[in-house]
Order: sequence, then C-alpha cells, then structure tokens
Amino acid sequence: MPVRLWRTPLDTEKVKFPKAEIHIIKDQCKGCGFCIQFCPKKVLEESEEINARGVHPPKIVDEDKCIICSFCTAVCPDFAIFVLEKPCKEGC
Amino acid sequence: MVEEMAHPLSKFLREAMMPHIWCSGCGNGIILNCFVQAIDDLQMNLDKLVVVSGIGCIGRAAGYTNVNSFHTTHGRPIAFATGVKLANPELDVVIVSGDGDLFAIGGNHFIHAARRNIGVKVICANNFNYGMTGGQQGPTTPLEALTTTTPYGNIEHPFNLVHLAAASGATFVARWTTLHARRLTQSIVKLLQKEGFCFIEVVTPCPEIFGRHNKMRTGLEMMEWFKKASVVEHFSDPAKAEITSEKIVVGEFVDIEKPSYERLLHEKIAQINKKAGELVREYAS
Amino acid sequence: MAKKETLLTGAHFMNGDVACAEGAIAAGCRFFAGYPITPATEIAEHLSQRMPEIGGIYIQMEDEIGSIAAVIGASYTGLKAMTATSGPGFSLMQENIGLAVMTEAPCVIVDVMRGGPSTGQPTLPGQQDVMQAKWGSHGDYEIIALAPSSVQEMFDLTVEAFNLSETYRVPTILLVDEIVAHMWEKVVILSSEKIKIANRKKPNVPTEKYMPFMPDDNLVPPMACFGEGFSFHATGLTHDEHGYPQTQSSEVQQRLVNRLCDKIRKNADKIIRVEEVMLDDADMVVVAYGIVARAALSAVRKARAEGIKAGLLRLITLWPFPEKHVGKIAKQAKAIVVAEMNCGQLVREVERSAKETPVVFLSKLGEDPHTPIEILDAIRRNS
Amino acid sequence: MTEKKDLDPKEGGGEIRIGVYVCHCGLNIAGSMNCEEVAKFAATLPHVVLAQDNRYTCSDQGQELIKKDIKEHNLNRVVVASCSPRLHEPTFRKACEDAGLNKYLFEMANIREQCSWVHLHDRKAATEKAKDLVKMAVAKVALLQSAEEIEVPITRKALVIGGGVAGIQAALDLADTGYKVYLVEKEPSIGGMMARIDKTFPTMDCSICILAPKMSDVGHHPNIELLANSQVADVKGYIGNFHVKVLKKPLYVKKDCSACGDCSKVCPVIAPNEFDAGLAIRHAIYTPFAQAVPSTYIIDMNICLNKDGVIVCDKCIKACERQAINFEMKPETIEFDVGTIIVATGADVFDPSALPNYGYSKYPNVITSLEFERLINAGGPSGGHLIRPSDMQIPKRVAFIQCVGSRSDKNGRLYCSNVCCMNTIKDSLLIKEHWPETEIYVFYVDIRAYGKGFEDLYNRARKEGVLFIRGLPAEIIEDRKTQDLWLIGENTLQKELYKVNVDMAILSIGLEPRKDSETIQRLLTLSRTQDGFFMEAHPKLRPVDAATGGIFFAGCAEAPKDIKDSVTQASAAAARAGILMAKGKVTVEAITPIFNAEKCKACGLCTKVCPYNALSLNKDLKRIEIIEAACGGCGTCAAECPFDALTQSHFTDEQIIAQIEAVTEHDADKKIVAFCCNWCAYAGADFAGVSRMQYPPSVRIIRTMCSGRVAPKFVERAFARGAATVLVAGCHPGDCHYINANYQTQKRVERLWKKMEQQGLNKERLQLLWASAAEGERFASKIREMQTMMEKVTREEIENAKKVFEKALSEGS
Repeated sequence: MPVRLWRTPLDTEKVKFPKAEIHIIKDQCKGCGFCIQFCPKKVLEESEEINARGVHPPKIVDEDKCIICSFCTAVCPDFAIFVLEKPCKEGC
Repeated sequence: MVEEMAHPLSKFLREAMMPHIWCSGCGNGIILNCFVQAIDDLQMNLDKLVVVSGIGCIGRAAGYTNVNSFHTTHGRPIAFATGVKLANPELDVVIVSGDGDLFAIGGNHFIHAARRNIGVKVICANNFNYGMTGGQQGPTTPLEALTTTTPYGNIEHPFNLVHLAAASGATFVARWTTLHARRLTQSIVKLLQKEGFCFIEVVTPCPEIFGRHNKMRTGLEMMEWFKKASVVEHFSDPAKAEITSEKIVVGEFVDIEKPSYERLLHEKIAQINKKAGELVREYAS
Repeated sequence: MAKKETLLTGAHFMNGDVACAEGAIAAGCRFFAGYPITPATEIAEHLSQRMPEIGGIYIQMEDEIGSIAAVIGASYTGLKAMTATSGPGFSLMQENIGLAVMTEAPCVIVDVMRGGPSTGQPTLPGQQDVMQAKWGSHGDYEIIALAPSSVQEMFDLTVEAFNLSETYRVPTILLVDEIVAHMWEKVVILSSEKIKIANRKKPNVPTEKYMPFMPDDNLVPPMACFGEGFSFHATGLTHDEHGYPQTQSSEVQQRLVNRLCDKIRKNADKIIRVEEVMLDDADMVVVAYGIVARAALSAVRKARAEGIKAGLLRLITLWPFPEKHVGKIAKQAKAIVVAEMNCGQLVREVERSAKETPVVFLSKLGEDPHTPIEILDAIRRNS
Repeated sequence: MTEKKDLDPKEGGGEIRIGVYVCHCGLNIAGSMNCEEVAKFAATLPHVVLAQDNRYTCSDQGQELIKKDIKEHNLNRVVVASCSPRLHEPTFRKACEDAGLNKYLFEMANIREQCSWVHLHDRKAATEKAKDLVKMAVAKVALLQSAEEIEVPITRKALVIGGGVAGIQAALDLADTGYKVYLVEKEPSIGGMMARIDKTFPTMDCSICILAPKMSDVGHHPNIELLANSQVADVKGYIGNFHVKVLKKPLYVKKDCSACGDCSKVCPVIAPNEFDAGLAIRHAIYTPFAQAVPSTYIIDMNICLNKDGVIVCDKCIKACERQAINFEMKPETIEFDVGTIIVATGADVFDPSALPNYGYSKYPNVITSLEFERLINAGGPSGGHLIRPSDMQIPKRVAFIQCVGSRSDKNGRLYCSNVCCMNTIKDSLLIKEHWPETEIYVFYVDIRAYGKGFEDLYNRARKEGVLFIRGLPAEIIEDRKTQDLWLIGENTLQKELYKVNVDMAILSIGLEPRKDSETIQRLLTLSRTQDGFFMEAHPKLRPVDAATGGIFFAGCAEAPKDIKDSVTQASAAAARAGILMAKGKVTVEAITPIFNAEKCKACGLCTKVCPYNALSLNKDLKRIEIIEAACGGCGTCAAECPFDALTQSHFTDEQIIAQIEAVTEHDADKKIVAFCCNWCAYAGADFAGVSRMQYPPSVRIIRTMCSGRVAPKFVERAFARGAATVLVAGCHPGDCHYINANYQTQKRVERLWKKMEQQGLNKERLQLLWASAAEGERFASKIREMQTMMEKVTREEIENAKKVFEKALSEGS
C-alpha cells in the first residue's frame, strides 16, 4: 500500500552501527583510485600529499560514514587499505 | 587513524617481493587479493598448496604468494601442474596465469587438461592483450581493438574462454571482472574445493598497455566499463557469453560433478596393485 | 617399500627400449610422461603397463613440450621422473630442458636417435643429436649425456642416468641410437640391494631457514619438494639463493650461471665413464660410442691380429666430454679414428682435445652403421 | 435467410407466430410513454399474432402468461419490450424454455433504460421511439433461429488477486471447499490494510490477533499456493478457462531462510518501514512485520548497496548461516490455468499532503489515521504509547478531522469512504481507554454510524466525553515554539467560528481506488465506475460478479468497505466462484460464427482478425475451420469477410439489416442509427438510463456483442436507406471485452470516412464513440452533439449519400 514516507522514523536514533577504523598504508598505494570511486558511502577522497611512489594516496573524509563493508579492501590491488571495527566503548 | 598495523592478508604474501611489479590501475593485484582472501576464508593448509604460473604480468603472482610456488616457461604452467598433481594428489594445485600464456602458446595444454579432467585449478587473468611485452594482440583481443601489433584494428575473432573451457570438459567454469571482487572470491572458494579441472576467467583492467589505445586511459575507466557492461547470468549458455563493449556476461556457467583423472588413475593403480605405494592409499577407498 | 616385487631380477631376453624402461624402474623412477614417437614408443608402451603395477604414474601428454613440463613438475613433487622421445620431440623439449637446468630439476630424458634433419628417417638409426643434447637449449649450461651400446647398458646406464641426475640436480640425457633401442639381447637384472641407487640430497635446516638454491660444498643445493612443508619459490628467471627473481642484477646472473656450469665441470671426473680397450700400447686409437663402438671393437681386434697396435676408446659419457681421456691417448697415438653416424659432431670435441694428433673421421648415414672392415681399412691406411 | 419450414414449430419452424409483450414496469415505463399504444402498434406488425401490455412482465404472472400463450397460441417467437436485456433477458429466455420454446427465439426491446428513463419529459417522442424499438425487435425475432449451446469444461482452480483480509477469506473458503487456489499478493507478505490496524470496530478486537491465524492458515493450506511479492502479468481466455501468467519478483533470499533475522542485524542500510507508515525504520534486508506470511526475509534492492550485480557489502551473506541469500535471483514467470478469478486488490489511502491548509508533511504533529494506528499499536514504533512526533510527549489534547479526501469535489473524492467515521470513534475510545484525561475533539461533516453496533459505539464515545463538532477546520496553524496546533473553522450547528488549540491532529483519511487498478482492469477486461472502483455486473442482483464471466469482486476493490463487509463479500465471491466450479462446465452462448463453404474464397482474412485464434484456414480443403469453444463471440470475423461466407449466429447479417430497415422505414432523415457493443457502449447507454440522463429521442440502438461485428455494409445500408447520421460505439481501445476486436472497428470506420470524403460526403455524419459501461454521460452528450449536427444535414446531402451507398451495396452484392 503506497503511503508517502516523509517522516524521519521515530526510532532512527536508536539504531547503532559499529564505528569504523580505516587503515591506509600510504606508501603501498599506487593511486588507482578504486577505493575512492567504489566506496558506497563516499568516505574517501584523493589526498594532496605525495607518497613514496609519487602518487596521491586516499584520505578519509568522514570516518563516521563508513559502514565497514570493506569493499575498499577487496578492490585494492596493492593491499594498501583495510578497515577494522573501533574497539567498542559505551554508546556503541 | 593508525598506520603501522599490517594488512590482514600480508601474511600470505612474500614481503621480500613486495611491492609487486603491476601498474597503477592494473587489476592483477585484485585477483591476487581475492585469491589469498579465499585461501584465508578456507583456512587452507598452505603446505599442501602449490601455485604455478606461466609468463606474463600475472605470472608473477605465483612468486608473490607465500606458499610452494613455481614460475614456469611461457604457456606451460598447466603441463607442469599436471605433473605435480599426479605426483601428489593431496596437493591443491592452482594455476594463476594470463590469457596469452594459457590460450595462445599454452592453448593445447589447457584443452587437454580440461578434457582429461586433471584436478588442477586455473585462474586466468584476461587483460585482452600481451601486457608485459608491450601490448600486442592476443587470443582474447576484441575485434577492432587497437594494439601495438594491430595498429589498424584487430581482425581476429577472440576466444570466448568460458565457452572453450566448458566445451573442453571443465567441471567448474566462471567469469567475473575484478570489480566483482566479492563474487570472484566466492567462486575461488568453490573452485578450491571442487574435484576435477576448474576454470575462472577474470576480466581485468590493463589501462597502461591496453586501455590507453582503446579510449580507456585509467583503471577506473575500465572498471566503470565493467560496471556498465556486466550482466550476471549464472548457468547461462557459455556459448552466448561473449564479451563486447556493450555486454560482459559474468557468472558461474558450469558446476558439475565428474571424477578427476587422478582419482580414476589411482583407483586403477589400486586395482592393479593393492600394495602400491603412498599415492594409492588415499584414493583406494 | 614395494620395491622388491617391482624388480624383474634375473636374466632376460629383451629389447633396448624395454631394458631402458626396466632400468628406470630399478632406478626408482615412478613418473613417466611422454608422447608417441618412433623409435622410442616401446619405452612408453612398456611403462604404461609396468608403472601401474608398481604404484607409479604413466601419462601420455598432448605433446613433448607438455611431457617434459610434467616431468619437471613431478620431479619437484618428489618423484624420480623420466620422458622418452626421438629427435623431433627432443627438439620440442629443448626450452623446458633449459627450465630443468635453471631450476635444477632432476630428470632423465631418453632420446632414441633416428635419421634427421626434421622427420628424416623415423625407423633408421642415427647419432645426429649429440650436439643438440649439449647445446640444444638457449643460454649457457652444462648437462650430462650417456650413450649405451648394448641392451644391458640400456638398463645399466638408465639407472646411472637417474643417479647422476639426482646427485647433481641436472637433467640427464640417455642418447641411444635406434639399433641399440630395438636390438634384442640378454639382460641380467641384479637384485635391488645390488643395484646402486642415488637420491637427491634433502635439506637439513628448519623450514623457515631453507633457501632452495643455496649450494653446499659440491655446488648442488639440497632439494625440498612441494608438500614437504618448505614453502619456497622456483622460477625460470635468473634468481638468487631464495629463488626470488633477480632480473636486473649481473652479479646474481654470474653467480648462478657459473655455478650451474661448475657443478658439472668441477665434478666431471666423478661423472665421466669410458671403456678403454687395449690402449696401453696403442698408437692407433678408435673413438666411438653407441652401436658403432661394437663394430670398432672387432675392427681393433682384427688390426691387432695383423700386428697393428690398435686400441678402442669407447665413450660412455658423451657430456661432459671426456677430454682428459682423449688428451691422454692423443699423446701416444699416431692418429685417432672417429666413427659416428652423422656428418661429424663429436669428432669436433675429439679434435679439440687431441691437439696436434691427426684425427680421421668416418661418417655414416642411413640404414647401416660402419662395418668392422670399413673401420679396419681406416686403421690400416693411417698406421 | 432460409426459413426452416421443415423444423418443429418449437424450433422456430413452420409459420412464424410472434407474441409481443409491452411491460409497464410499474410507472418506470408507463410513466413516460403510452404502453397500450405501443402494444396496439405491435399487433399490426408482420407475423405478430398476439400483442399485449402488462404491469410487470418479469413477475411470475407475467412469465406464466408468456408460457401459457406459447402453448395456447403456438407462438414460436417472443418479444418482450421492457428493460435492458442485460438485466432480464435470462429471465425471459428461461420462461420460453420452460414452455418448450428454444430460448434463441426470444428478443427484447429495451424501452426502459434506453427510452422511458432518458425521455422522461417527452411522452409522445418516447412512445414513438418505443414503437420503433419494438418494430426492430419484431423484425429481428422473425429471422431468429433456434440454436443449441455448446458446453465448455471449467477448470476447478481459482485465482485470488490480493492478499488482504478479503483475498485471504475468499482463498480460504475456496480452498476449504476443496478447490486449488492461487493467491497472488503484490507485497512481500499477505495481510493488507487489516494487518496494520490496531483494533477493529465496533468490537474492539485486536486486529492482527484475529487476522494472524487466518494468515498462517493460508500459508499452510494444502490447497493454497501463495504467490507473494508477485503480480498478475497476463490473463487470457474466458470463463472457466483462464490462462494466467504471474510475475514473481525476486526476494533475493532463498526458501532456506529461517527468518532468524541475523542478516537484518548486520545490514548497514536503513529506510522507513512501509508497514509502520514510515514511523519506524527497517533495514535493506528485512521482514515486513512479525506475523508476516510467508515469514521470509527480503532485500530491498532500491536501497541495498549491491547494485548492478556488484556485491559491495556482503555482511548479510556472511551473517546468514543457511546461506539463503542469493543476489542472482531473477524475476520468474509462473503460468497456470484457472476457471474463476476473484479480484480482491483493495484500496489505497488518500495522501493529505494534497491539502496544504492542513499542513500534513509540514507540521510533525499532524498525522494520518493510519499513522495513528501504528502509534497506538503495542507492536508499533512507540510500543503503543500515543506520542506526538515533535517531542515524543503524550498529547493532552487531540483532534480528529473527518472526511479528509472524501465527500469533497475539490479536496479529494466525491464519495464517502465508508469506514472513517467509525474508525475515528474507535480510535477516540482507544485513547480514552489508556489516557482518560485526554481532551478529544472530532470535527465532522456527518457522523455515519449505520452498521450493527455502530451507534452504540458512537454513543459510548460521546459518554466518554469525546467532543463532536460539526464543521471541518478551514485550516491548521502550528505554534512555532510549542509546535501545538490551532484548528480554525466554523461550527455549522452553532453558526460560530472556532479556534481550538491541540497537541496533535489526526487526519481521518479516505480510501481511494488503487493507483494500478487500470492494469487489472485491462488484464481482465473489467469496467470501473466513475469513482474508479471496479463495477459489478448489477448493483442489486449480481453485486459480487464482474460483467466478465467467471470473475468476482471482494473487498475494497469494488468500493470502500470495513472489515466485516469485506469478509462477507469475500465469502460471497468464493461461493459464486464455487458454484461455477462445482458445475464443472459452462455453456457458451450460441453466438459463434456460421460458415458458408460455397461462398468462401479461402482468403484467410477472418483468421487474421479473430482475437481468439478460433479460426484457421485449411489450405488443402480451401475452407475455414472453427473451434467454437475458443470463440469469444465478438463476430468481427463475420464483419471482415468480403464474401459473406461468415456470419454470426443470433446476430446474422439478415437480422441486423432487418433492424436497420425497420428503423429507417419512416423519417430516416430524423434518426440516429446507433450500433452499440453489448459490454461498453450499450451498457453505458443503460447506465445513462439508470442515472436518468436525458438526451434526444432520435437515437435507435442496435445491439451487437462487439463493435467489431459492425460490418461496413451495415453503415452503408443505413445511409442508403436515408439515415441522417450513424453512430458506431464500443469499448475504449485496450478495454475491448474481446481483447482487441475493436481495433478492427476503428479501421473499418476510418475506411468508411475516407470513402465518404472521396464521394464528397460529410464524414461527420458517421461518428465513432468509445464509451465504457460507466460513461453514461459520455454517451448521452454524444447523442446530444449528434442531434444538433443532424439538424444541419440537408435533404440533398441525404440523397447523395443514398445514391453513393445504394451503388456501393449493389456492386458489393
């Protein structure tokens, strides 16, 4: 039954997701940009800095947006990025 | 953000050989990534794992994997692996090599290994050309594609690798692109557990050598092409699963049960000589 | 081990190919990969029946390239492995013989020589692959090649070939001429304990310390095999002691390639075997190998009967070339007669080793080897 | 035609003896015409041996009289001039049969819906028209032939479309009777609207508590095949023999799912849950609600991260122990045959954001009655605590606003949505039950508490102190700070303005026809009433039947209903379907083609136009072969045949031409000859009558089953006979009762227009009308329009047309 869903659901605040801890091994990056492009939450972007291989490794825009799907890890040809769950403090 | 932590998969790599030789935007690293991920998922006994490769960019993958590995001559990894698998059927023998190595110079070994159903597992990186030698036309180069040896456009019809594998008798045949990293890993996990000759084609970006001549200068552009063109059609007719600029049919095409050559061989040996050595036992049952 | 029953101990009447196959079994060969080709086919046929009986592997590959590749694979997986072919197939194998040399894979290649070039005369004898055996693959390397001249030797030298190959981690070639291969003779097979068997040296270091290409004092590295817990890498690329590719380092290239040659050259005296007949006082020396050596022997006997001080140097090891032996007899001989079934191959090595001593060459092509009379005439003419 | 002299009189043989009965229908007919005069006139017509008028011909006495006359006067043809054949033809046919007369020797003249009711104020014209109509009927009946009906077997399986409470009830009833039932539900779970409601009125039962057991019965019933998350894609065939294609949308979760919910826990994507009207969240992989049937999980691909076949996130895959998740699932088409179909597609709710003055979707504390149900429900997002969205506080003052989207010509729908009054009363009592102190205002237009126990509930609410104020607020204004609401309007009883301050306002939203009703309508060739709900075959006598045989309605698909009525109607529909299937066979009206081999030139044109592929050309025998069971009876083949080798029995060329000639005998130049298809145009004309829409009496309707039956030569004949104007009317393209036969109508009329233009005739004189059974007004206004146009047609125009078409016809024959 199609009803227009315009409200922010009342329990939106209650759902908690684990926080991400993104690890970027900068000097291993060859700057292909796969992790940036295919991140479903657009957590990463190209940084200005130049690494040992003369490319711009990714940098984190907003770690809180990361949902730890780890697709960046899966499509990185250089084993240069991986994501862990932040050790759980209270509130998560 | 912490940096000094090691990558969870680095334990499967020969640190001494890192960084790998592959270009930025090349998909070979993803294939290696998915392969070791599958090994990790399966908690495989690394002592029993042998990785064999031929010549070409992806040929280096064998050396990069921190297990028993052998880097053979051009086109011969399957023949070499046949010797390994028959000599010790307990070993998991995986061939990681390229389309030119496996299907041009090595084509004969491929079809016969598939026909015999030798229990070796083949993961083929298809980058549409000879990358390491500078981007010459190869058995998978699409019609009209520009390469350093088809400056006026390729007039040879490319192989449909999954069709070839299925027709030759492989018990497991799949095709993914490097963008389908997760599914590729899942299929590799299957491939590693199956009996008989298994084959996975991985369509992989080669921007520096192939893409640049064909309007795809970066790995990203090639991956976007994969994204646009790929259609998952499991168990569809491999004969129809061609690769064109509009459509790349991916999925698992064949997954059948068939006794492997080594099983039949060692069952025979067992019949002929009950007392025969080591090799016999595990298959005699 | 199941070895006792595997050996056909006793006296038998068999042909050369079969004797070779039995020799391989006696040597501990448990893997054969080949491709049908005249006149080596009987070796494959016989092993296709015998291997299963003794728990060994027989596989007919799609071609000779695959055969040698599979042999190297089996060898790296711990089995003694062999293939058998003839000229055309031998040519196809050359690249991977190079791989076996480079990765130091013990294996035996039987080349039953027929008339070439190309398809040539498949059913007729020849000794035309002698140089290919040494120089056939690209790059610098040393190799071992043996030439039997009797069916008994087909058995004995096959065992010997495996022993050398295992000892020095080098592909070893049995260069047979078609006649010896198809000839029927009595063969005596001793019981296993009387047959000397050599096996490749195994590493005695902890797995994590193992370096697959770190040689010991006789320049040969101990060999681990797949599945034994040593995770190592081997490659046809120039590699360091870890087996890791070093494609840019000339230092590593020199170290590696020199060692690959030296492990044979420096051990040549241990490897080389010849048969010396009536050489002590000989001033006319015939040098021959394979079937030709048998004609040479009767020629030498006839010459002695005529009062000519003739002697025979039969080469059993063709490679590494027995240059010391030739050099020694060259000093005492007026002339050296070399008889081969080719247009002059090993004679060049003889000339090189004989220095000033004149060398007479007797060539023969086609169906029949040299007759004793032909060789006797040569002795007469030069004495 | 050949008169069957050899035949038994009861089969229509021998001398033709017609009896005519003119019905008064009380004053329905007699009130606006002179029935005696019509009867007298009838008596003068050829072959009429007996003509009389009586008050109620359909009454027992009326029928007895006909039977008696058939026997005593050896009548072998009967005409009744009364209401629409769509209403009473079966009645009178039966009477004839009882008297031993073949029922195909009976004809009706529709002098009520199409005469007395639409010409209420012109007695003379109405009487004259009635005479014409009778004359036409007599002309036709004289040529009628007896016929035997063939029997078609009925597949003993049923399709129920829609898994709300109506569909559930219908499915269970049929399944319990022993019939195999396919229940198709669009949503991932059955349950529909009732599953979302907290309590039912008037008994205050827990809605889901009484529904859930029925739902699981459906899930487990051996005779029910539940196709959830599926849609009917195609329906072909006819009563008793429908072939159905259902599109099953992928769940992306295999049957192995144990509904443990582990996947949902790890799914990183959330969205508003439709089931909770968006007040609670759900994940991309979810189960619609706790009691869902089937109780599987499903992935919402619109929000899942894994797009274009690329698995980006595999959390659910990893979490699923049973490995039930499969992103490769593709839509599948399931095909099956059924004999009957029950349409229980339910209704949508009105979206009040269309009324800016109430500020819905602008003010958080203005909610809909549906949102209220979820808020007050213990299983809802607030755990049953009535809280207002802005601050999650329990409101002290609450207002209900009635008729939101109902009973209004500008804001929503004209009709009353039927359930809102009682629902509000129930809701107000629910509040009082938990929070007796709450002030409750109900702003209404009229309170409609007509049902059993409704009035008591209403009174209870009043006793509990719920304030009912007549007059809807003109607007709602929000207090920026408190986000309280000001309701401003006029109390129409006390004739004074009010300005009431409340914490929360609940809009009692009305029910609407499904947005996708049109699809179902087209698939099943149904009709809809002007308000958009499906139209029953007869409002009184066949309230759950569709006009299309073998199809029935249940629940809100037909009109807004409460749960009780929906369930009642569902059981009724099940019973009606059951009757058909119990019989196991149905007779096909003998209106199939008649083939004349001598005339056939084996051109095969007829086979091309047949919508049912019932005709095939036998090339060897050079003849047409007819599968009668497959024939739908549209007659478009007969219209297409250029050689008169095909005609339609009971609607033969001779019979129709006889009607045309009867109409055009006198004053043809003052008449509109109208050919109307039985299902849409003719029914539309009836509807105009039922609604007493007045239009000029110049029109004479000739009924064919389908406008596709109207052969060009009929039109040409009418013009040749001097008719001023001709109307061809049928179903809207795409709605044709005979799949697509009316596309042929269009082609033929266009060809005629061309011809008229070429001959320098005014093509305006031939009109083509698409009018559904619901579009009485559309029909009426077309007649008015043609009347004015007709008055402009000059004498010589008519003469020219005569010449042109006489010539055409003489050449044609």
